[in-house]
Amino acid sequence: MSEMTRPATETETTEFTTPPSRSLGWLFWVCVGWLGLNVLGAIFASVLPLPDPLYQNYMAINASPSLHHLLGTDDLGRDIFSRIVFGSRVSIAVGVGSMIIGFGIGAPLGMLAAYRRGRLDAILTTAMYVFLAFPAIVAVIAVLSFWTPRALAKIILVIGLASVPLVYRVIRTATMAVATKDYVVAAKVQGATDRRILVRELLPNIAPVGISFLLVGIATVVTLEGALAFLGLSVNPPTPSWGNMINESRTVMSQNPWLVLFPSLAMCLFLLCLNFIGDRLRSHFDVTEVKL
Amino acid sequence: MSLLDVQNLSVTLHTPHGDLPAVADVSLSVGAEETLGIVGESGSGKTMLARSIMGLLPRARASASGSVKLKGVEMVGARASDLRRLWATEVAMIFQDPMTALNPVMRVGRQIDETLRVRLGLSRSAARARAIELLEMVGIPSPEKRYAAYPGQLSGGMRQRVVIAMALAASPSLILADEPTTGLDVTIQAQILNLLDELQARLHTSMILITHDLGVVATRTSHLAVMYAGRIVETGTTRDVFARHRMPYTRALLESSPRVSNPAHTRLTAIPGRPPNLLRLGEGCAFAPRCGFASERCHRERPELSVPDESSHAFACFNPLEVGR
Amino acid sequence: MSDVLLSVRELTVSFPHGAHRVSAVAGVSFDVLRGETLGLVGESGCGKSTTGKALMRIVEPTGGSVSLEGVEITTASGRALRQLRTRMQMIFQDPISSLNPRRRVRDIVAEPLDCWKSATGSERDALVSTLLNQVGIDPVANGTRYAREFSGGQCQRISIARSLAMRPQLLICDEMVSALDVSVQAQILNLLEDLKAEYGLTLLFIAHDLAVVKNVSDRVAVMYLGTICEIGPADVLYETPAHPYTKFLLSAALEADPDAPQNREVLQGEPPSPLDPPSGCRFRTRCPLAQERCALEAPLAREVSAGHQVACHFPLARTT
Amino acid sequence: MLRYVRRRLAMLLGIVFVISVGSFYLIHLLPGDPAAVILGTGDTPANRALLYRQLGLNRPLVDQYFIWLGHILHGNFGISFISQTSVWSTIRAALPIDLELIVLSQILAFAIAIPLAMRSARKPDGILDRILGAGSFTLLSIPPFIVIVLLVLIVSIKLGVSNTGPSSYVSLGSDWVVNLESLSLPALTLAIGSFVIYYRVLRSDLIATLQEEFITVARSKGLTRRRIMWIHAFRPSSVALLGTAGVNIGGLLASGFVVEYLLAIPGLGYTLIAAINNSDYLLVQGIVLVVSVGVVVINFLFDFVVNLVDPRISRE
Repeated sequence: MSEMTRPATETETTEFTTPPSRSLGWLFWVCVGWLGLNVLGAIFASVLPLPDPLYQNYMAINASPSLHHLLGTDDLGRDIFSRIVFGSRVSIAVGVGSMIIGFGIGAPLGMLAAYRRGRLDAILTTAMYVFLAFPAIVAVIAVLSFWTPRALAKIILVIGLASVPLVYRVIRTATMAVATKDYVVAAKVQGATDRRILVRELLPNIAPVGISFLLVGIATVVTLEGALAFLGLSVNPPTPSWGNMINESRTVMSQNPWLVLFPSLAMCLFLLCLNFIGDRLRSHFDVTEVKL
Repeated sequence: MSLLDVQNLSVTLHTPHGDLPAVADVSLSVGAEETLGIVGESGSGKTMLARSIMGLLPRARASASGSVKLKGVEMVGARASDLRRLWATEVAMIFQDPMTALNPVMRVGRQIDETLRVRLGLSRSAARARAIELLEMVGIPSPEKRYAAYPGQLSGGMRQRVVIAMALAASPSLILADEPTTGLDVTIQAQILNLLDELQARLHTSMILITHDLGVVATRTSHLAVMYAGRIVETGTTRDVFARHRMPYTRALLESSPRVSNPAHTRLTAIPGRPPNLLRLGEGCAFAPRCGFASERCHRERPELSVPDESSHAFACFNPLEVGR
Repeated sequence: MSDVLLSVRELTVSFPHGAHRVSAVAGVSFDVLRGETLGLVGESGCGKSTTGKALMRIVEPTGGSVSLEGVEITTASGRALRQLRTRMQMIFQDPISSLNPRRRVRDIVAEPLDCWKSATGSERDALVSTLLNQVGIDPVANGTRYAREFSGGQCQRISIARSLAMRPQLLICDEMVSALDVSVQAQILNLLEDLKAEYGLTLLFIAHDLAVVKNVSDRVAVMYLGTICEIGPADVLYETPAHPYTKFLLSAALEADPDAPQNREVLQGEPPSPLDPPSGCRFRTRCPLAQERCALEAPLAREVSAGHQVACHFPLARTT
Repeated sequence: MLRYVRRRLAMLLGIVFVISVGSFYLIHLLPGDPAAVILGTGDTPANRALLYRQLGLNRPLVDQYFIWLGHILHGNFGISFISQTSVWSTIRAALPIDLELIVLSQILAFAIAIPLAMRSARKPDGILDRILGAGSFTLLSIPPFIVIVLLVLIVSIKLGVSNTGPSSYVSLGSDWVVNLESLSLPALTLAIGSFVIYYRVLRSDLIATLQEEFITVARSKGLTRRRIMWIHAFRPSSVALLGTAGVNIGGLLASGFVVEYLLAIPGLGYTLIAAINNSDYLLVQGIVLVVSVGVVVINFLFDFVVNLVDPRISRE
C-alpha cells in the first residue's frame, strides 16, 4: 500500500556513480612477483643450492659471470650471486622489522589521538613533533656509533623507534580526515562503541594510506640501512649486505665493475618495486595524504 | 544586431568515461542592456554553456562547434590571443564560488588592479585608485583597508563583492554571472542581487544570469531559457515561461520546489527518477523517461526547439501543455 | 495533545578559539512536542546545526539541560548515553560523507542492529529489506553495492533507512536536502512526510531554506547568532512575523513568480562575529528599530499570540 | 603573529633541550667504563683526571649534564684525546664545506626542478610529463650512495679521467675555481636527489593549483599563460615546495655525509665517519650536537618563511 506513494525505485545505480575501476596493471604484478622472489630468497637462502657466501675461492678471483658463478666472484673469490641473496636478508630484515616496530607503536597512537582528540592528542602530538624535528638520520648514526658492538637487532630497534613519530603523524593525519566524516558521527549516533567505530569505520578507510606508507617506509629504511652499511655502521663484515658489498667493491671498481653493479642493481630493483607498488596503490585508492 | 549571438553551439567534453555532450545545439541571443536567465538543475550543462560562450574550456578536454559571436566577432575557434583581447574588456564572468574564485595568496586589491594594469595599461597608482573606487562601488566598507586584505580575511558575501568588482574592472559590455549567489545566505543573496541590478543599470551592461533557483531569475530577467540534459528545452520572455510554460519539465521544476507562499505541508509534485546520464542519452527526448505526458514518439524521436506562433516563446515538446492553466 | 517529547532549556555551546571562546549557541530553550515537526531556520553561523548536534551530544553542551521524555541527556554517559542516542537519530547534510564508502548498503543499514544485537540472522535480513524497500531502494538489486556507487539522493534514502532501524522517537534532520537538486529534494521531502506518518516520528528539521522549512514544519523557530528570536506555528509565523529579523529573512526569500512584490526591504550588513557578540539583543546592530534599551538588556521570549513567542523589546504589530 | 613566533620559539627551545640531553647521554651508551673508551690509547692518569674534570664523571648524572651543558654554552666542546685537538676547531673547519655543498646543490636542484615541473604541469600526461615522471620515479628509487658510485664509475672509466676518485679539497677562499671543480660532482649528486623530490612535489601541486577556480578567473581576465603560471599558480604552490625543502634538509645532510665519505671531502660527514672509526667519541658527540641543532634551526627558519609567504595559515 505505502509502496505506491514512493517514487520509482532507481535501479541503474552503476550508471555514472561508479568511478572507473582502474586496473593495477601488469607492471604492478611484475613488481609484486619480484618482491616475492626476493623475500622467498631471503627466507630460504640457507636451504637453496647456493655456494657459501663467505667461502673465499682463491682460484676464482674477480671471475666474470659464468654458469659456475652466476654473477661472477669478488676480489676474494666469493660468489656474488650468493652474497646478494644472503645480503638481501639484512635489508629485508631491517626494512620489515623496523617498520613493525614503527607501525606497532605509531599507528595505534596516531589513530587514538586523532579519534579522541583533546588532551591526549595535544600531549602526544607535541611530543611527537619534538622528536620529528630531530633529524632522525643523524640520531640513528649517533646512537649506532656509540652503542657498540653493532648487531642486527640493535639496528632494527633504533631505526624502528626513530620511525615512530613519522608513522604517528601520517596515521594521525589520515585518521583525522576520516574521523570528521559524517559516517563516523552517524555510527556514534547509532550507539556504536568507540572500539567498534575504530575497527569498523576508521580502520578500513585509513588502511590504504597505511599500507602505501608502509611500503614507502620499508623502501626508505632499506635505503637508510644501505647508507649505514656503506658507511660501515651496519652489520659487521664479512656478513654480506647490499650496502657493505657496494662499499667493499669501491676499491676495485675499475678492475671489476660488476662488483659494484650487481648489488646496486639488486637494491635499486627492490626499491623501485616497493615504490612502484606503493605509488600504484596510492593512486588506486586515491590517497593524497601520504608525504614523507 | 544583438550584442551576443550564439548559434547551434555544441560542446563535447572528453572524459575518462567517454565523450560527453555537455551542451547540445544551443542558440540564443542577448541584446544590449538585456538580461537573459538560464535555469537548470546540476548537470544540465548551464555552467558548461557559460564557459563555452566565454571560450574558457580547455581545448584538450573539450571541443566546441557552432558559433558564438560577440559584437560580430566569432569566438568559437578563435586564437587564444584573440580571445584574451575580448576577455575582461568585452565579456567578463562572475564565478559561482567566491571561496575558490580568489587567489588565496594574493591581496584582493592586487587581483582587481591586475586587470587594469595588464589589460588597460594603467599605472600602478592609477590602477590602485581605480581598484579602490571599484571596491567602494560594490559596497565594501573601508575599501582602502580591504585593498590590502587577503581573501581569507573576508566573509563570503564580501568575497563575492570582490569577484564582482573584478569582473567589472575593465567595463565589459557583457557579464556572465554563473550562480553568483548560490553559496550565500538569503539576506546576503538579496544584497548581491540588488547590487547586480543596480550596477547593470548604472554601467549599461548586458548580463546572462545562470542559476538553478527559479526565484533568482523570476523578477530580474527579461528573457529566460530552461536547460535540461545540455539542451534548451523552453525559452521565451520570463513572464511567458513562468505563466504560460508548455514544456512539462518546466512545470515539474516549478511545482517541485517548495514555496514560502504555500501553506505548510503542501504536497510537492516530485519528478520521479533523476537527471539522465549524458553519456548514455537515448534517441528520444531526454526528459521522456521522467515525463508523465510522454508518448511512444517521445522515446523514439527528439523534439526540436520550435516556435509555434509569432511570439518568441519556443519549446521542445511533442505533447505541449495547454496554455492558461 | 501538547505532550512534550524533548525539552531544551538554556542550552549553551561554546568552543575555545585561541585565547577566546566562541559562543555558538547562547541560551536556547524550546520544546518539541510528540508527533510534530519543529523547523529550526537561520542563516549560516547562527548555531542551528550546533544546536542539533548538541542535542545528540555529538558536540558537548557547555550548559543548560536537554531531556527526552524526562530523561536528562546532558549528564548521561557510557552505555546509558549510547542507548539514549538510539532513541534519537540524526540525518546529515552531506549524503555522500554520511555513508562509509567501504561498506555495503545492507551492512550500513544494519549497523545499529548489529551494534545492539537487536536483530540477528534472518530477522535482521528481513528488517533490512523492509527498510530499504520503504525508502525506495531495491534491496535485491542494490543491497550488496557499496555506498560510493550511489547518487546523492539515493545516499540520503539509505541514511534515512539506517536511522529508522532502531525505531527512534525523534529524528533530527540537519540540512538533509540542501545538497540535492530540486527534483530530488521534492522526492526526499515527500518520503520524509510519509515515513513520519508511518513510524509516528517526531522531527526536528534544521535548514536554511525558508520554503523547505515551511513545507515540512508544524512549528518554526528562527535563530540568529546563537539565540532563538521567534518561535510559532509555521503558517502564523510566516504570515505575521513579530521579530524584525524574521521579517527581513522572509522578505529576502525569493519567490518563483515574476509578479512577486519587487524590491522589498533588504537587511543591510553582515552578522557580527560570534567571538564578540553585541550586548543586549544580538540583532540590534542591524535592526532599524533598535533603541537604547536593546543594547542594555537581552529581550526575553514573550507570547504575542497562542503558541507564538518572540524575543524582542519592540515586536512588530500584527499588520493587515 | 607574535603569539605564533613565541609558540614556535618555545617549541624550538624544547627541541634543542631534548637534543642536548640526547647528545649528552650518548657517552653513556658506550659499553663498560666510558672514560676508558673515550681515552682509548691515551688512557694515562693525567688524561683521566682531565677527562673527569671535563665531564664531571664522578658526579651524579644530572650534575654531569649541567656541567657538560655549561661547557658547551661557553663554546667549549672539549679536547679530543685521540687527535689532541679542540673539538670545536675541528668542527669549525669542516662546517663551511657542508654549507657550501648544501647551498650549491639546492640552487642546482631548484634551477632544474622549477622549469621542468612547470613544463610538466602545463600538459599533464603529455609526452614530456610521462618521460620526466618515469625518469624521476626511477631516480627516486636509487639511493644517493649508489648514484655517486655510479657517477664516479662513469667518470673514471668511461671518460678515462684519471684524477677522480677521492679528490683533494681546496677551500673556497684559496682558489674558488678549483674549489667549485672539486665540489661539482658531490653537488651534482646531492642535487639529483633533491631535484627528484622537488620536481615531483611541485609538479603535482602545480597540477592541482592549475585546476583551481581562481586560475580560470585569471584566464578570464585575459592574462597571458606565462603570467598565470608565475603569478597565480607558482606562488601558492611554492609554499609546498618550501615546506618540502625544509623537511628535506635532514635527508640531504645524510646524503652529504655519504658523498663526503666517498670522495674524501673533509666536511662534517667525512670527519664524523673518521671519528667513529677512530673511536673519537667526544668529536662524534660534538658533531652530532652541532648538526642536529643546525637542522632544527634551519627547519624552524623554513617554517617561519613558509608562514610569511602563505596568508592561508592562520596566525591567530
